[in-house]
Amino acid sequence: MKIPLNQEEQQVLDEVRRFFAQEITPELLEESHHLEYIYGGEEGRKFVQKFAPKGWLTPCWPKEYGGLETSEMLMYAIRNEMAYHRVPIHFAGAHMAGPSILRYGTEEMKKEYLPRLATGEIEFALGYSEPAAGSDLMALEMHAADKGDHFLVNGQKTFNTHAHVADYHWLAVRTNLEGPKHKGISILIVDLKNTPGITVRPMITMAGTRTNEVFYDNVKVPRRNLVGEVNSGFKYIMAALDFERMFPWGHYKKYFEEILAYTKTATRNGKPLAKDPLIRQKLAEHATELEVIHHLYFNLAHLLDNGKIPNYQASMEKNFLSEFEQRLSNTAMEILGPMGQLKTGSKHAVLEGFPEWLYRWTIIETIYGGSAEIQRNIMAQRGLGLPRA
Amino acid sequence: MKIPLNQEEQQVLDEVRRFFAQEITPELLEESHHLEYIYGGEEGRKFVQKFAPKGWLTPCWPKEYGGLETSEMLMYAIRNEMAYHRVPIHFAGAHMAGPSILRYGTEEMKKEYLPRLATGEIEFALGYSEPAAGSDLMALEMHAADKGDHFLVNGQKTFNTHAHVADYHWLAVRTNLEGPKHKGISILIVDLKNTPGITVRPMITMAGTRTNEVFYDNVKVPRRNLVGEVNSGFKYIMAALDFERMFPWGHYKKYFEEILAYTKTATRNGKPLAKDPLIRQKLAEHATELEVIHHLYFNLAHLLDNGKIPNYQASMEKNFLSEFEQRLSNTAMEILGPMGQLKTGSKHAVLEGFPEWLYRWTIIETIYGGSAEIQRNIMAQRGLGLPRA
Amino acid sequence: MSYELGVEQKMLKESARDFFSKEMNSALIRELEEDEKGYSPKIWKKMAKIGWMGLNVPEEYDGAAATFADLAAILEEMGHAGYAGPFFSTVVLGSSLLLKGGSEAQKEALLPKLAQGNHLLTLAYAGQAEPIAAADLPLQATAKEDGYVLNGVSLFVPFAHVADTIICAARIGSSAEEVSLFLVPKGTAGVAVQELQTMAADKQCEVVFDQVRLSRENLLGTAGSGWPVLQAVLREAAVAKCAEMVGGARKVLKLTVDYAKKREQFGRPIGSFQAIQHHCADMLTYLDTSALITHATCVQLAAGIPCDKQVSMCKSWVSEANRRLVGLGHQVMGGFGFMEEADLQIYYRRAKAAEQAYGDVARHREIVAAELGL
Amino acid sequence: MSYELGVEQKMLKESARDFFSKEMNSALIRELEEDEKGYSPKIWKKMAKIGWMGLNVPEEYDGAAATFADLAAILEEMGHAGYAGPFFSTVVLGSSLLLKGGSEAQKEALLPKLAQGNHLLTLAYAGQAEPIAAADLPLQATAKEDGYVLNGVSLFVPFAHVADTIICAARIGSSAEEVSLFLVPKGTAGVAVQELQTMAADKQCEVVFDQVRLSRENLLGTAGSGWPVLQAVLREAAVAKCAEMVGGARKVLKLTVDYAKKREQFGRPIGSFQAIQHHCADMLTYLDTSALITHATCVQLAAGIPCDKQVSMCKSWVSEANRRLVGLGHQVMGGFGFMEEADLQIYYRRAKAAEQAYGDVARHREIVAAELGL
Repeated sequence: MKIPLNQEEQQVLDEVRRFFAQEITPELLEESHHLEYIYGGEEGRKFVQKFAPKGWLTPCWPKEYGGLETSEMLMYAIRNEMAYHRVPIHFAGAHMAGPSILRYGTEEMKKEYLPRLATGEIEFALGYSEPAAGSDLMALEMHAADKGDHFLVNGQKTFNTHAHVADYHWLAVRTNLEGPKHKGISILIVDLKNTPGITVRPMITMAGTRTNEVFYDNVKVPRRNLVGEVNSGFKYIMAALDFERMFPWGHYKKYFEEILAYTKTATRNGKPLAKDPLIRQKLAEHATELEVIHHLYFNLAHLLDNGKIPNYQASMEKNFLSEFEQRLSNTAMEILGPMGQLKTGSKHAVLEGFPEWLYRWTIIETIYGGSAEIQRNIMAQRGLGLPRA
Repeated sequence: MKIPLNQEEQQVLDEVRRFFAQEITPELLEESHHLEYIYGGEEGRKFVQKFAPKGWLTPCWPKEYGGLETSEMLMYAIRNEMAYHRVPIHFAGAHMAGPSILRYGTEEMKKEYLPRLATGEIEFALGYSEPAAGSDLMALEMHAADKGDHFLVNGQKTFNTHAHVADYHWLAVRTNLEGPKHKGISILIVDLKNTPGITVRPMITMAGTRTNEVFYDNVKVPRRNLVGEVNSGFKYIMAALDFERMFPWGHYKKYFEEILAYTKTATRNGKPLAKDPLIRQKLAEHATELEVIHHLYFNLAHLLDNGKIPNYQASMEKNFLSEFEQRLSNTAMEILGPMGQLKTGSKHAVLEGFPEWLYRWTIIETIYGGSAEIQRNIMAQRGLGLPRA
Repeated sequence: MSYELGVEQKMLKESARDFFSKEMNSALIRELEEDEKGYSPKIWKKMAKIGWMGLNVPEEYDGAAATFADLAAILEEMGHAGYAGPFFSTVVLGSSLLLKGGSEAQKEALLPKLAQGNHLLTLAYAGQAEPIAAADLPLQATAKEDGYVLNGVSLFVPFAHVADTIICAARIGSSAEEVSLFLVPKGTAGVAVQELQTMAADKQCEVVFDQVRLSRENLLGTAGSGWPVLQAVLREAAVAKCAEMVGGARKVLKLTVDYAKKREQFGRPIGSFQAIQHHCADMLTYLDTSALITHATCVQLAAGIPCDKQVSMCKSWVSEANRRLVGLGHQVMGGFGFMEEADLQIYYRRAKAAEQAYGDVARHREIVAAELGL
Repeated sequence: MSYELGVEQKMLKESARDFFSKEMNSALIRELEEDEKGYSPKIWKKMAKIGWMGLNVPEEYDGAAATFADLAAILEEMGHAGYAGPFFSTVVLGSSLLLKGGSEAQKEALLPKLAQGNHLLTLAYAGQAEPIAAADLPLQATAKEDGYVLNGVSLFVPFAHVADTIICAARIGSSAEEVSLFLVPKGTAGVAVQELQTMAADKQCEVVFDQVRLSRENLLGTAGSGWPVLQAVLREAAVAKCAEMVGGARKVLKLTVDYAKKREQFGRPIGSFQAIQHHCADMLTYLDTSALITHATCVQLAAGIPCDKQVSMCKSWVSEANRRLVGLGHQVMGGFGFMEEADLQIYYRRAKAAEQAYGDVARHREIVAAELGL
């Protein structure tokens, strides 16, 4: 299914594709996979800094901050193309902090960060979750005491995925200990590499990927690094979560194509897999689901381009995609049989050991960025107006 | 899989089977289907009154009340055999009111009702649900004013399935308007056929079957018809629901066998259905699910025979079976293709039009007797000790 | 394509919604299920007056020359309203068969009448199952000097009992090149029509052809040209069914959510329970995804882009999503939803009929697999 | 059959639970996943001392002559504890192969050593896929005057790297009557063993046979008798895997429910949320049904009743139920559950390995279908 772009935008997308065909190196792919497609690694920075200055990372941003003032549709298309090519795709800066600064930041802040985000020069890490604040973000406790010209920050974050490669922390802190919980949260920008008192410790997931816990011990953050209004952070987080909930799906299109190609050539006990009716039905079903995801995803861009903020639709896309990933991964294991469990580097490994990795990785996907249960709550309450308990 | 019965009990079951092979008439089957397998119709009464006096309807009851003092296992086996033969199987008297009277009734009450229940002479209708009290039984409002020697009952019931064929009403009423809701409910036995002030009106389901709403207008019920203690009714209802939640599944075994037999002979566009791998997988899956249900069901009898009251296990069996029924019905529609939608009596109807009827009927099954959601609450809270909200 | 309807489609859709909200209601739906004709001639005339029968008929034959996407907009509202009648058989099947397969003379003779609502059509092609290859067609034609003799039994022919012309697909041999379409006027000797009783009470009929003699003039277009025309029309029919299903699904979700907001148990609306909310969220997902893929497929069909895979993805997805959506609706609405008097159960029965029409889920997935090169 | 374990089984099970709760722990499980051997010889010796290796070995060979159901009780506890080691390959596969297929001399030579824990066995029979027919076996035997020459590559051979004897299935032709089992002692020339890196880190190996010369004495039992022996052992292995899975599932449910009761969000334990409760209820259903069908199947196997259909129903059901159960566990435990340090993820990986072992879901359903007469 074609993406609804105008001619000019289509040309940009074509150019992006040509660029990817030429510039993607095996080293980039290896690092990218190793970092589970987050931005911030050395190879990733080299690569992105080659194309981002053309405006391709943030095409829909204003020109003065490094964008092309195109539609969101083009940005969605490029992001998905990046996912398809398995280059870094999770940009906490360009796609979450950036849009929030654009919407809520001061002019000074915009000038300071946006151009560098647009060129890929800097990357952010999100600092939301805490040991006692997962699904329930409002419960976060990291404390920022107002000291006039600065905030003094103490506490602990968990699941801060970019923290070990990023330059800045997009940090949610509690600035008011009284009153309703959601009215005491603020957002600070913290220089992760040049601020004393910050400790970043690795947490390793079942997919072997890294996320982090981050400790703040009497960390001074200048007041000018406060985003928007004090105690209004929860509103900004909610809005930014809507951005985060737009998940490109190109890697799974690619993976589907790889499985399909494998199925066309491989046999099991002498019989071609492609002629197995069970496999045919499953792959047809997944092709259809990919088509559905295509529309769920680009419809989000359509809504944005028409002045609407997707909210329940973003939850829907996130859930549909992440649950699809689990189905697809499981189907791959069924098609490959015992060969599917072989890891990258093992003798006889099929599709470079990707299937078993994805089988582990996709378990994380229905939890990261708001669990499937939370997304369904949102769909029911925001999308259908059903009452809270 | 064999049913774990001792030799004596196995002989009874064999005898029951022989009896069924000889005594089941087309008229009985037609009435039975028409009444969605509830007891109380004319043909059903004729049939049951032939075998119940042998103790086969209530084999595990004490001999003095018409039982054989056998294991629950035999009763479960016989009930399932009845279901397999599509004779009336839902006995509100023998299987719900009866066991409650056995446990909570006075000696006088036992003598009055149990022998007649055991022989199939009388049948009860459950009177629980009301317009505002469905899943939330505690909310029932039908009022019984204590007038000393009698109660004066006013109000409305809905979904009282046996009410138009039964002799007695097993009626849940509110006897205390103050205090906690669940401590103001009592159970009365009401003679449905000889009590002035009762109106029974039909309610027709999407499967064309009948249930009823029942109106009480200043109905006098003698005090001696109070079951157990006043205001203790909710406890009795909960215990009896555990009985109700033991659902025989023989009809679906039979239906599976019919579909299997059809599949073995029929073709689609010239190809034998039996060789279609999709159909083979589906039927194998359903055969396995039936095996699982077999064990879920007979394990309930095992628990009872060992002095335990199944509770979450009964919910599990109910949910597994009723959700299986929907899957099986849908598979049948897929196997039969457009022919599946033909109704009983229509030209070309397959399997006597049963498939389309069951496709409608099974929708009701995950709701009747406590919805699937309520059953899952029970499993989580009673089975796993998870806290209430 | 855009993710929004065009201005004209929006207007069409709104006027259709208005029309049906005035003309259709729960009582009438039930009445028509029992009715011998199965539709209201009064409403039919009003629809004709608006011009819906001629929607996809070119202007030269007195039609409105609208696109398939326009037609889909109306069909969605029909599905929403629970409309019953020979619109699908006459317009989606009939007029499309005439346009794609008919001779100029046949078009001139029938399309204007059809566009005015004065000629009902239908299509007979299936036997006990959806035919996959030409050899599966249940009607056999034998060539004679002066024409053809048709024999066989076709099933599931919608509204054949009131059709003025039954278009039927018959085969002389067993190859696709030996399939012809025939126009069979009402009252043709040897043709016997009998209604089947179906779960959806939707007037599907058995049509028996017993030594039916037809002249060459009864051929739709030319001999041997029938198979590709039939396939093209069935593809459109599959997507048209999806449009109907989307409308039905939208209505079911509305019924369900309204109920969940209103119905109280345990002292609060059941819509505040997480299990109910998650059922509703899944229903919303089934609806939105069905609407998106149907819209995209209609746009491609309307543009004349070859899209066999797209059509089959659409039909398989929407059929399954719709069935699940209605099932969840029942789970939410409980006892209220399964009573005969609840509208929900009507949509439940029709969902299965729509799923089975013009290729079921497995059939369309197999087409997708073949298109994927498997 | 009864729905309860016998007294002896209960005792066995309790003592196994005690043993593993002392001997196994999360740290050790992780250590063994990285360990070259993949098991703890220290624990192995303790197990041998209790007598578990000789559990299903007749008394005449120094075994305990227990039933298959007794063995299953131990296996369930191994699955529960996350035990890793060559118990399955030695006892479930090895001793059973010897008992069913070996000559008296072979039994006398190997079973007592095995029962004492001094001889590790395994079975090589699969190639890149589970063989369905004899022709699918990857190892080819050529008869020579003085014996046989074996060639081919067998994959997924558990603990071959530490086995004292690999029993392998090889075929001379392509029929079931041409399959023989061979005893291949450690160090046999031409045999190369290499560990594969698998998701479950469970020491499945590649075993390459390159012109391996074996004498007739290496034949397990008689020539051509291998196929039915292999099938009988694989059936037991499938059910033995189910027992392991039931134990794992029980542990996963416990981990999950404990977490749900303890973890608070939005001011209350997440276990009080209906969505979480329903996930847990479904997990409980998967567990109980798996336990029931596995118990029933073990009883039949133990009684020697032919039960191919029962075995395949059991393996297909438990494999799928267990996979779903663990998946739901992850959904409940969220970020905590998907960290490397959470035990849950170990059970997740092993669930897939167990599902694929000795016939996957589709394979066993196909057997059920055939047994149903389809």
